[in-house]
Order: sequence, then structure tokens, then C-alpha cells
Amino acid sequence: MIYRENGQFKTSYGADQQIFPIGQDRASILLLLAFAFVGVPLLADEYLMRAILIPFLILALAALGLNVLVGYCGQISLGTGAFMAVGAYAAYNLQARIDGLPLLLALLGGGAVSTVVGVLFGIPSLRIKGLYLAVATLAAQFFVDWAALRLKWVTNDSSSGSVSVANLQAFGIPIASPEQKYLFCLALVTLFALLVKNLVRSHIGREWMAIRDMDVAAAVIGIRPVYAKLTAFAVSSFIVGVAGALWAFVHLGSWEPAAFSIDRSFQLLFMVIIGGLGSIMGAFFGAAFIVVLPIVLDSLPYWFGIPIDTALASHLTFMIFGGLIVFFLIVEPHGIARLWSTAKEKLRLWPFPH
Amino acid sequence: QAKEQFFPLLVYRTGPYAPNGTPWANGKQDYIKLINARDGGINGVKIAFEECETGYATDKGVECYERLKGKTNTLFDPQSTGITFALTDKAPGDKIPLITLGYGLSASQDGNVFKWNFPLMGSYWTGADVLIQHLGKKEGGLDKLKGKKIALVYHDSPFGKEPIPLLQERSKMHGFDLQLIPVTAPGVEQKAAWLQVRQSRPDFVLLWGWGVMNSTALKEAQATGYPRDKMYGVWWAGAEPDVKDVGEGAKGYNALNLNTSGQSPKVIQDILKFVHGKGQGTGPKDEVGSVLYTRGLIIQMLGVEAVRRAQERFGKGKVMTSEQVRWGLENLALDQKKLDALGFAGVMRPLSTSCQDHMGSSWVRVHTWDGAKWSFSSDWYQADEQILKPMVKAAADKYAADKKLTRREASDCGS
Amino acid sequence: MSSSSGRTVGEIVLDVRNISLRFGGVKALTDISFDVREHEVRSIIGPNGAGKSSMLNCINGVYTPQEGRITFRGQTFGHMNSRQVAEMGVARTFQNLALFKGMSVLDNIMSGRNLRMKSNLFQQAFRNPWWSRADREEIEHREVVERIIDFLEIQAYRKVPVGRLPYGLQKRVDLGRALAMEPQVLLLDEPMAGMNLEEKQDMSRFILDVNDEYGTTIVLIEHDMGVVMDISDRVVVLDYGRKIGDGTPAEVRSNPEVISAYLGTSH
Amino acid sequence: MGFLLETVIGGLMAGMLYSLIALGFVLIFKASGVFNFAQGAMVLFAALAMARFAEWIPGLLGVQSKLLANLLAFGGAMLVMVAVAWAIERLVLGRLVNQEGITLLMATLGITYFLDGFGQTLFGSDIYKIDIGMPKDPMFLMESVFQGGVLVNKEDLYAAGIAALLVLALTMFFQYTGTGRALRAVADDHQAAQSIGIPLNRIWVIVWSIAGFVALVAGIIWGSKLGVQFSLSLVALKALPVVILGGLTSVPGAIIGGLIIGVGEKVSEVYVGQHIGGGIEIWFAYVLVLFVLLVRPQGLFGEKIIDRV
Amino acid sequence: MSNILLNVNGIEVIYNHVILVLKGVSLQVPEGGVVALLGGNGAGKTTTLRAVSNLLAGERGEVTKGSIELRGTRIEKMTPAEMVRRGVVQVMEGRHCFAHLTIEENLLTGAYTRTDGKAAVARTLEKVYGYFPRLKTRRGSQAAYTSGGEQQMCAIGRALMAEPKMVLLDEPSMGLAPQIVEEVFEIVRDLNQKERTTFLLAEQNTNMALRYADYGYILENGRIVMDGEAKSLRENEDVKEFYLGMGGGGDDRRSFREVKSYKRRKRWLA
Ligand SMILES: Nc1ncnc2c1ncn2[C@@H]1O[C@H](COP(=O)(O)OP(=O)(O)OP(=O)(O)O)[C@@H](O)[C@H]1O
Ligand SMILES: Nc1ncnc2c1ncn2[C@@H]1O[C@H](COP(=O)(O)OP(=O)(O)OP(=O)(O)O)[C@@H](O)[C@H]1O
Ligand SMILES: CC(C)C[C@H](N)C(=O)O
Ligand SMILES: [Mg+2]
Ligand SMILES: [Mg+2]
Repeated sequence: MIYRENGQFKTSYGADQQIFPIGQDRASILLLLAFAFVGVPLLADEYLMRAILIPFLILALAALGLNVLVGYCGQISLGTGAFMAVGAYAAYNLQARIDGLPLLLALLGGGAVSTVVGVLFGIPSLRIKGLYLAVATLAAQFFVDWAALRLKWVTNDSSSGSVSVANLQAFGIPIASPEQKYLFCLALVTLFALLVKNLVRSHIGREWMAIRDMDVAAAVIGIRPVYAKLTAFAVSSFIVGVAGALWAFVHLGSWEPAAFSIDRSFQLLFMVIIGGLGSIMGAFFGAAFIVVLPIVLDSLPYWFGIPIDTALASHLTFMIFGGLIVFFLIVEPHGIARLWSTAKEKLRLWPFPH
Repeated sequence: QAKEQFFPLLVYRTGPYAPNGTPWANGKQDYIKLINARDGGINGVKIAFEECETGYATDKGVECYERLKGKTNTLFDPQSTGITFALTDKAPGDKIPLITLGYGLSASQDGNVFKWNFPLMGSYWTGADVLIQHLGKKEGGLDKLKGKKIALVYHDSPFGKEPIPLLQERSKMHGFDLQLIPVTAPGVEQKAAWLQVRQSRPDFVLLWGWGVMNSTALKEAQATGYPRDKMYGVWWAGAEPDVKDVGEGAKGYNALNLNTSGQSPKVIQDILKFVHGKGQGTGPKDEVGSVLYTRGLIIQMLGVEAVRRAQERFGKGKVMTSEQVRWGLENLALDQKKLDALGFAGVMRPLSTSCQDHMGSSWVRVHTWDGAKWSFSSDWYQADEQILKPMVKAAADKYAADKKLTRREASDCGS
Repeated sequence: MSSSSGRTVGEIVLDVRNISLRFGGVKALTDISFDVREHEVRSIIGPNGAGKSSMLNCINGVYTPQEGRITFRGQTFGHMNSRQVAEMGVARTFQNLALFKGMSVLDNIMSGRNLRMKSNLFQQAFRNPWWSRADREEIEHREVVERIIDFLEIQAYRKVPVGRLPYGLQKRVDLGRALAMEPQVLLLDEPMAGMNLEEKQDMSRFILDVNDEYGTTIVLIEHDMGVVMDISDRVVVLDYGRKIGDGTPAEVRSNPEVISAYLGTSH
Repeated sequence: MGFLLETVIGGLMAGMLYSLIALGFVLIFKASGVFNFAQGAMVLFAALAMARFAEWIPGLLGVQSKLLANLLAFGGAMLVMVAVAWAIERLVLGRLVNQEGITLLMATLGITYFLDGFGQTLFGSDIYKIDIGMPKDPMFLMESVFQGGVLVNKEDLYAAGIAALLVLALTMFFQYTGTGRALRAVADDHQAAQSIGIPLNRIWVIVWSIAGFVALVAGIIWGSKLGVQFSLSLVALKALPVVILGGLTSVPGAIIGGLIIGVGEKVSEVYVGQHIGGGIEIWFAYVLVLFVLLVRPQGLFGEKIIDRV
Repeated sequence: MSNILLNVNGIEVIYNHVILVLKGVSLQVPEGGVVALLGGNGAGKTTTLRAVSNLLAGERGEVTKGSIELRGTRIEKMTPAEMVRRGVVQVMEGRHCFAHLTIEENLLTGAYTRTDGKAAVARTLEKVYGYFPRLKTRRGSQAAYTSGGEQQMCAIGRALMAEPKMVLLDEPSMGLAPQIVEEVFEIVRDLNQKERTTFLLAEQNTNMALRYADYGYILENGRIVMDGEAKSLRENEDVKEFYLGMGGGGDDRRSFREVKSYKRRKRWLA
């Protein structure tokens, strides 16, 4: 009875076009943000921040970027790991080669370089579709992996191929403690989520979705597939690149190309699918599911004090995790975000269904 | 305050590297059980432990580290060079030492820069150095290597790339040709690599592999007819899982080994008695004493001895903090007598660390697979300090410069 | 000039000359010529597989005919891409429903306005309710779209994903999307298939209203002869890719070739 | 010249082995429109079953002959794969009828995790051996023509023969039987297939069982080459470019794709890779695929992607 | 009515757990009858047919109340394939041909459940080609590349290939040229009379449907609002006005040009 949109009449289209047209949604998202910015840093311990929340946020950001491409524009990509790597190594090079470059600029610069590479590898999408495109994007993945291992200047001549950064700071504030890192990531993720939301509810978003749903019809109403697809690649790889730079700089500190391997690409693709294609929330749900759930499952035996063989425990984790993926898909094939909105719809009807 | 000395055990019992990771992990665990069961702990301080499965994946390893670092008051053994790289930046902040026995960053031997890293008993540079010495010896002198062709077939990761600078240095010195042949991890597809070997017909092949890459390399060598007795592996490429299912096909293959294998050493007997005998064994009984299992024992033993050493200074029978354990690691003095007492007679050579030298010693031997078991085929070697020292120093300096670190003062060594 | 219904029609807006289209061995269109005058309702009829849909596909650049050319308001083209055709003011509905399934009714129709939206990527990313070109633009166009939604009586479904709508309503949304382009020429491919009589009457009304109020020229493919004969000014008849008749409904109805190929005797 | 020939032959053999895995992908895709991410996991699972059964059977049943033990193990492993197929239909696919390809792909990811965990729990995660008596040593041909001869691997040669047979049989099946046609219908439109009475559940059990069989054969061949352990599931990755190059829906395409990729990879690595640092074979394979797709977006032999209004 | 073949009893259908579409629909189809299901867009005709043929699951729909019986046996839990084996085949709305299969392959898959041999199937194939000669000329081309009407013929023909006892036809006339529409209804009559095939057809073309059906149901908003013999429905004033388009009692169809107001919808239930 509390969750209602009845009675909330919109008197202008502007009001109807808000990001959260329903009052309760608006309030709860504000509460959630307040909690994330103030509550979490007070409550969470270092492990939670470093090992769970920070990776969660960064991967959610990457998933958000990928969702633009896959979820909104319908171009399946398995090159996400590569674009993250490009972002990371580009940011690293910018920082290493330009003295005193502010961190934020390095990160955005990483995103910018990733955009260029993304658009380049996006060009085949004008001809290649679906799974074929997905596999073709693996070319980007493996090529970038290789380049990071072989091209000396990429790693600034590090013989092992592993590079690292230190002493991060933004606006003169060091980003060293888990709280600082967390807040920094959270701020960026919030900002990008907002920007992406804005894009997808504007006409460019409709162009992407139109191309995704029916490209011939989209062309007939005057949408240029080239423009729509390449902007999607650009926006997506920009965000993914920034996420990659964050992953390297803030989460890992030191990294090797394996940090952005094909596994990461698959992992991110699975996040956006299970989270919900074409949904901002979905990126977060997906990241939570794929990143956090296995860790939780892994830790369960210890929390309950059940002594269980490590190998068996991790095999069980695999099995349960796999089972849960299937279970969620059966309950809602369109991902957790859709499950969430169906639940809300039910809530709205409650206590009188239908 | 904690009543136990807590050892976090980062292991991998699943994934591509499980066959090699498992005996290693079992060795570590069994040694802890042995100390608790036989000695009642370290001077009465019981040892607690918790395993965390990394699957040899760096990000998972970092998660494990974060999960367990709050609990531990001792040290970490990451069981992977990749994870070591990631933790090397974190450890100083958390004040937790890392043991990377026979792996990790070769430059971290320099304790003045790498205060928290301990590549005990050897690094990939020492390993590579010894291999070249051995080849030289076989040929009748290092100068005979001139004009020879040596191929390095390596795991395409920081681990596999570590030995390259040293080999390049040596190749410049002795005038042999160094051919680099990378193998993409995990190394299930090596046909192209071995076609290259067949094409260039090197005089020797050095194998820097881990996990399935090793057995695959041996099988491909067999399939392309490259003589196995011209192949020399690093100490991570010379254990039972690497040759087990190749069997006869691997006959003649050589690899470095930091330790013995077999069930005769006293410590092994003790484990069979106090741990397996009581049904407490971690893995199957016949795996006890295998190459990687024994290496696991050694690693764990060194950790325990570091605690014991620290107790000598900071209070016997007390639980140590990880900073104190670090001091213990830096002041290890395991002479032959001590090793004998610990039951490690013959298993390894003495080792003593210092503020400058976090490696302790680099004794290593070559062993050879005869189709059914490993047996030693060389005497003990150590790496050539003349070559190693300047390289370590230069690399450590570069690292320090990159990180804007200063070398430790002599005064810092006491703490 | 005046047509059979007595209404005034204007200049030739669309002139199709000698179009031939083949798919491998299949001759979908053979040497078709006809013209469409401003403000008229021009129907294309013919048996299944006659090439009607293919004809529309040629006009708006989905197919490229092997021969012939099409002149739109004096601009001639052999091949033109869909975008250019759309920019010239040609809109289209589809026989096999080509809606954007994952989008809501509102978004589907809004997408018809895309060609007229000018704000750039940054303006859109940083849009906000207070000062933003993107937001203002969005609202302006929303007003137009809401008028279309009212007109088509689909207010209740505004936020429903179109995939969930019944077939008939989807056809209406399809029309709505085309109308949102405010086209000069509207190509309709069987807009009334799957509708009952009442709904067909409504749809006819929509079409005639658009035609009257906005002066939109209509090209209509439809199998319901009642509708075709009642509302068209002139009719082209295709059969097996050839043109077999062209003229006012009355002329076509009495054309013996058309009767034998298509109409049969009952109509 | 001799060496080039050798490289090409090596590539052809390697390609044949990729094809064997690619075949599993193609089968399931062609018959149900599912891109089966779990193919690699199935290969591992089947190989584990085979290896462990072969190890256990002599002890359990007192079978002496190695051949008999291997045959029994093969039968046992095949039964296991049928059970897996049945369970997948029952628990997963049967409940996801008419969903989009990407959802089904995701479901097969779930299956992958499950099978990986389940297989290793059941059969262990050590390295195991499959010994079906494949010859391991090389043979040298044309020693009179080229110095050192041309090296050919007998094991690979057998494997290639088996793969070729499988493909031939499966091609016939798809092209010439009513069931084959029904399978293709299912891939196009689940619902319409149901509406004319094609029993999806039975079809899926059959197809997944056949895919299980192919996985088993691949598992045995790869397993006897590499040893059976977790990495076996990763060879599936090597089959991806093959499937795509040949076309997702073409059984012969899987073979030809495999051969092209195999040769392309090896020749590029040996002749080009060496000079630019090595390790280029993977991306070379994918770049090759990329360029072919630019010309033929459906792969070499795939069904044309239909996109019509 | 004698000898009821299909008995739908007060069913409710919900899509996606939340969207209630059918609100208690009951209808009967007698053995050998032709029953028409009429109603506007979104009334729930397709949903009703899907419920009968058990194709709802794929749309994430579910029958939550009521029962469906075929010759007295409950069938809600059966798979669509079982329904086909029992002789009930649905022609889906919106064509649904197998895009990559040729027209002929499409038709042959229709005979999947048949066990009476190749020759018999070949005879039926010829019969279908006889009904739709256009299909014969296009037999070798992939279904996706045929015109809308050709696809519709293909879908109908494919269902006939199963030699069903009962056919659920969802908007068969959609997209077909007038003489083919006539043809399709003639086929319905033909099969009904010669082979006693039963038909339940959802149709928008009320005029045609009522000419060929024996009995009709009118569905609006998920409820049956009227039913009766086809003849009597045709005489009904409301039906005449809203479904047959005959103005105020006169028998003449009103011209489409003259319909003035389109906002005049009168429905039985709001
Ligand atoms: N898959 C679905 N998910 C959600 N709602 C659906 C779905 N399919 C149909 N509906 C809803 O069910 C209602 C009835 O639809 P149905 O398709 O049965 O109508 P119909 O009578 O066949 O209409 P038409 O004549 O236009 O085909 C509609 O309101 C529609 O929105
Ligand atoms: N892309 C294509 N490839 C191959 N053949 C095609 C293609 N498009 C249309 N055809 C063929 O061209 C002919 C004309 O098709 P079209 O769709 O134009 O017919 P139509 O007049 O619209 O028929 P209907 O009334 O049934 O919709 C048909 O025989 C069809 O099979
Ligand atoms: C840690 C060792 C087992 C060797 C391993 N390959 C590494 O990462 O260095
Ligand atoms: Mg048409
Ligand atoms: Mg319907």
C-alpha cells in the first residue's frame, strides 16, 4: 500500500521525464546514495571495502559501460577486457610520461585512448552481427593482451611486463586508505551512472535501442547505423577504459596483462546479461551477482564454522553458483533488474493482485 | 591478543594448476599439523591456519589476502608470482612479510629496498644462472657455450619472463644464442612452439613452465622428436605431476630441484607418524615426500623457524606479530645442525638471511627423470654472485626510483 | 487536376520509372512505372508475392533496384540510402511489424522524431531539468508525440513495451512512429491486416485525416478491397512483378486483366 | 621447403583437433539455437569420467584386458553424458523455451560452472591419464626428398581420421534425415516448432547426447594428448574462431574452419611470430576470422543471416 | 451441443506473473464443428488459442484457473507436442515460418509427427500445393525471403501437413489477397466436410468467419460477451454495427470514406 504511483499526477512532460518519476523511487534512491556515501564508510571494515566494495564498484562501472554497447545497442562484445587494459595502460603511460598530470586527467585520458581503440574495433560491427561479432571482438582482446606483453613502451620497459603506480591523489587529497578509495570510486560510478542514464533516455539512447531491436526499420526512420553503433562503441569503451584505469590504479596498484584477460571479458558480459540487458540497475545487480556472490559462497563454511576441505568448498561454490545462475534465469530470463521491476509491479498491486 | 600464531594459506586446489598446487598446499598444512601434534606448537604457541583458494588467479589472490590479512600475525606465501607482484605493493602498508621461495621478483632479494619480500633459497635469476653453469659444465666449460643455441620455452607471464634478463646477460658473456619462445598460458597448445624448436634445433631447451604447460611441453617434445635429455626445466617444471602421465616419454628430462624427494628424511617420517599415522593427513599418503609436497614443507618450516627466531628476540612462548616475524625472516640462521635437528638433513642446504640479503642461499641441484622416478644428476650449485649482485642492485634501484622509496638505513636493520 | 473523389491533388511528388528488381532468379519487379501526386491516396494492390512490399522497399532505399530510377520532388536517384530518403520526408510502416520490441510505445514513437533532434552527445549526457537544450528539445517533441498518441488512442499503453501489445495495437504504434516523422509521403504496407471492421474504419479515418489535415501524400498497400476502393484516389495493380493496371478505383475495378488476376468476380 | 610442409601438416592436424571441439558447438547451435558455452566443460567432464572409469574398472570388475577396460569405460562415460544431457533438458532448457539466444548462452554458463565443480568433486582435480594406445612418437616421411624428412605425428593423424569420420556422419544426419530437418526448425523458432508437434524435450536430449558423444571423443583424444585435468576445458576457447570461421551452422564448416585456422596459426607463428616477439598465433587466428567475416558475415559456410522487413 | 471435442472452462491466464489477460473464458467446440472466436485487438483471442495448444509457457504465460478438456481429458499439463500427437495443431498468428528452411522443408517439418510413411506425406504435400499453387512456385526459396502472404500460406499449409483432427487458426486471413482468403475458408469448409476436421478460428474478418462458421463467440477484454449460432450472430444488431460495419439497420456496408467519427467505440464491457 505504501508503494503507489496512483495519485502522482504529472502536470508537465518534464516531470514525467524525470529519471525516477515515482516519488518513492526518488526517495529511496536518495536514501541509498546517502547510505553509500556516509553510512558505508562508517560501517564497513577494511576487508569489505578493499576486497568487495571497491572491486564491485569498479566492475559495475565497467559493466555499465558494456551495457551501453550490449544492452542498449545490441552489439555483443567480448573485447571488454582489452578496452579495460587499454584504459589502464594508457592512463599509466600518461601518468608516467607527463610529470604532475592529475590523477583524474590520467584516468579520463585512459578512457579517451580506450575510446579510440574501441571505435576502431567497432568498425567491423557495421557488417558483422551477433555472436559473430562477439567472437570477432576477441581479436581485440587477444591483440591487446599480446601488445601489452610484447610492446616494451606499453609497460614503460618493465622487463616482467608488470607495472605499478603509487601515491595516488585527487585534488590534493591522497587516495590511499580504503575509505578514500571507496569514496573516489563511488563518486565516479555515481557520476557515470547518471550520465549514462541521461544518454539512454535521450535520443541517442533511442537510436541505440532502435538499432538493437530492428536495424532495418531504424534505418528507414533515418537513424544512421554507422553513427549509432560507433557512438555506442565510443561511449562504452570510454567508460570501460576509465573502469580499467580505476581497476589498475585504485584496486590493484600493480598489475600485469593477465588482470585484463579474456576471463574478465566473459565475466563482464555475464554480468550484464544476468543483471539485465539494457538497464542501469542491471549493471549493479550483475556485478553484485558475479563478483560478490562467489566470495560470499566461498566464505560461508568459515562463517558457519563448518570445517570443509578447501577444494571441495570451492567445487561446491562452483556448483551452487552455476545452479543459481540457472535458477535466476528460469525465474526471469531478462535478468535480475527485470525481476526487480516485476517485484515492484507486484508490490504496487499488493494486496489486491490484478 | 591472539593466543595462536595464525598462518594464512593461499593455495590452489582447483583450476588449471591444481595438480601442482595441491601437493604443495598439503605439505604446508601437514607441517603445521606436525608442529602442533609433535611439538605442541612453536615453543608452546599453537599454530592456527586457514586456507583460501586462489585458483592461481591474481584478483582472487588479492581478495584472499584482504580477507586473511586482518587475522594473520605471521606472513603470506602467495604461491604465485602474479599474486606476489600484486601484494608487493600492499604488504609494506599492512606490515606483513611475504615468503616467495623460489619465485616472485628476483630483485626482491635486495632487502634494503624490499623490506617485506623474502625470495628464500632462490629466485628465477639464480635458477637461470645455475642452469647455464650446468650446461657449461656439461659441455666442458662455459666458453664452450659459444655459438651454441639455447631456447627458452616460457610461460607467457611475469613468471616466465623473469629469467630473460639474466639469460641475456649470460648470452652476452658466453656468446651463445638465446631464442625466446613464449607459450600462452595455461599452455595446452604448443605445437607452434615446438615446430620452432624443430626448425632451429637448439642445443638445449630451457623450460620455464608451470602446471599443464610442463607435461604438454614434454609430450610435444616427444612428438617432434626433440631429445628430452637436452631439456632443462626450472624447479617448478620438475615434479611428479609434470612427468607422471608422460611416463617413458619424459625419460632423460632434467630439471632443477631445490629439495630432495622421497620418504626417507626424518621430517617425512615424522609426518607419516604424527600426522598421517593419526589419520590427520591432508592428502593421500603416497604423495607425502613428493617434490612439491616437500617444497611445501620447507616453505612452512621456514615460516615456523622465522617465528621461532623472532621469539628468541621478542619473547619465547609468546605470540609474535607479523612485524616481529619479519625480523625473524631477516635473521634466519639455519645451519646444518639446525636442519638436522628439524629433520631436514639432506633435504636442503643451510641458509641464513640478513638485512641486505633476503634470499639466504641459492643452493640447487639438477635431477633427471628416468621414466619412473626423479634422481639427482648433479652436485649442488649456487648462483654466481658476480653476475647476480649488480643485476639485483640495479633492478632494486630502479624499483625504488619508480616508487620514490629510499634504501633502508643500516639503523633500520635492527628493528 | 482533380481526382475521382473530386478532391484537388497537386504536382507529382514521386515518380517511379522503369524499376526492375531481381533476387537471384526471382523477378520481384519488372519494369514498373507509376507516379504519385501530392496529396493523393495512391494504393498498390495485387496478389501475394506480386512485389508490392518490394516496391516500397525500393522507394525507401532498403532494396536497390537493378534498373530504373525514382524521382522525388525533382531529385532523381537510382540508389539512395534510407537515411537520405527519410530526410526527404518519406516515412513508412511495415507489413511484418518492424517495431523496436524492447522499447515502450512512447519511445517507439519518439524515435520517429529523432531526425529532428539536434542536441549533441554532451548535451544529452549532461541534460538536466533546469538548463539544458536536450531536455527542452525532448519536451517539445514529446508534445508532438503525445498528440499522435491521443490521435491513435493508445494513451493507456504509453509506457508498455511494444512486444507485449496485441498485434493490432502494434500496427497502430507502427503508424504512430511513421506519423511522428511528419512525413510528406507516407508509405503504408497493409496497415489494416489483422483488424476487425470497426478498427479498419478507425484506421481509414486516421489515414484520411492525416491526408486531409497535413496534406500528407499516402501510398497504401492493402488487401481489403472495400478499403482500397473507398479511400484511394488512384490504384496501381501489380501481378508477378508487372504492372497490369493503373487508374481510378472505378477504372481498375472494371479492368478485365485486373479482375482475372486479382479481384475475381466476387468483388 | 620441407619445414614449411611440416608446419602446414602440423597446422592441419592441430586444426583437425580444434574441429573436433568446434563440432560440438555447431551441433547444439544448429539444433537449438543455443551457443553452448559449456562445451569445454563437457569435454572435461566426459574425459574425466572416461579416465577415472578406465582406472577404476580393472580393480572393480577384475577386467584384465586394457582394451576391454577402455571399452567399458567408454560405455560408462557415454551413459554419464546421456544422463547429463537429460538433466540439462529437464532442469534448464525445458524451462527456458522460446527465450532469446543470449539468455540461453547465459544458462549454459551456469551449466559450465556446475559441471566444472561437479566433475572435479566426483572425479578429482589431479591429472589423470587416458591411454588408448595412441602412438606417441613421430614418424618421418619423404626423408629422401627433404633433409631430415617431414615429421608427422601419428597420434594426430589418427585423431584427424576420427574427426573426419564424425563429421561425415553428422553431415549426413543433418542433411538427409527428417530429424535433421526438425532440428534445424527448432533452431529457427522454438515456438513454431512446438506448434507443429516437434517434441523439444526429446530433441534436446538427443542433440545434447550427441554433443556429449562428440565431447567424449574430443575429450579422449585431447586427454590422451594432454592428460586429463582442468585445462582440458580451456581448449574450447581454441575452437571459437574455428566455429565462427566455418559458420555457426555448418558441420563441414567446422572442419574446414579448423584446417584453415590450424594452418594459419602455425604458419604465422613460426614464420612471422618469431620476428615480432612470438605468441601471435591466437590473435592471428582471430584477426584472420575478422577479415573473413568482413567479407562473409556468416562465416565461410554458415547460413546467411536473414534480416528482412 | 452434441459430442464436445474441446471444452474450455472458466480459464484465467496471467502473463509474466502480473498481467491478467483472460478473466474466466469458457467455450466449447463440438467434434466436427467450425467455431469462430471474434473480438477486437487485444481481446485475448490469441491468448485463448495458446492456452488450448499449450504454447503459453514460451510467452511466460500461465493458466491459473479453470480447466481445458479435450475429449474429456484434462490437457493443461501436456506439452504442445503431445497436443499435436492428439491431433490438435495451431497456426500461429504472425506467420512464424522457419526462416532458414525452404518453403518445402517448412511444409515437410509439418509432417513430423506422422508415421504413415513417405508416400502418404508426399500426397498431402501435393494436396497443399494444390491449395496454394503459389507455394509450389516458391518451394525452393527460404521462407524468410518470401512475401508476407506467401509466408501466411506456408504457415497454414504446414499445419495441414500434420493431417490434424483439430486446427486452431489464428487470423488465417491476415495479409492474404482476397481470393486467397476465400480460398482459405473454402479449404476450411472442404476439410471440415470431407475429413470432419474441427476448426477453432480466431478471426478479425468477422464477415467471412461468420459465413463459414457454425457457431461464434465474441471476446472482449478477456471475457466472452456474447455467443451463439453463426446465423443468429449475423443478425444481431450490435454485431452488425460493430463487426460487420453495417450502419443503422440497413444492409449496406458503409463506405470507409464516410465513417465520420472514430471516437465512438462502444463495447459491451468497459
Ligand atoms: N507475452 C505477453 N506478455 C504480456 N502480455 C501479453 C503477452 N501476450 C499478450 N499479452 C496481452 O494480452 C492481451 C491479449 O492479447 P492477445 O494477443 O490474446 O489479443 P488478440 O485478441 O489476439 O489481439 P489481436 O487481434 O490484436 O491479435 C493484450 O492486452 C496483450 O497486451
Ligand atoms: N529479400 C528477398 N530475397 C529473395 N526474394 C525476395 C526478397 N524479397 C522479396 N522477395 C520475393 O519477391 C516477391 C515479391 O515479394 P513482396 O514481398 O514484394 O510481395 P507482396 O506483393 O508484398 O506480397 P504480399 O501481399 O504477400 O505481402 C516474392 O515472391 C518474394 O518471395
Ligand atoms: C609460484 C610458482 C609455483 C611458480 C609459478 N609459475 C609462478 O607464478 O611463479
Ligand atoms: Mg507484402
Ligand atoms: Mg491475436
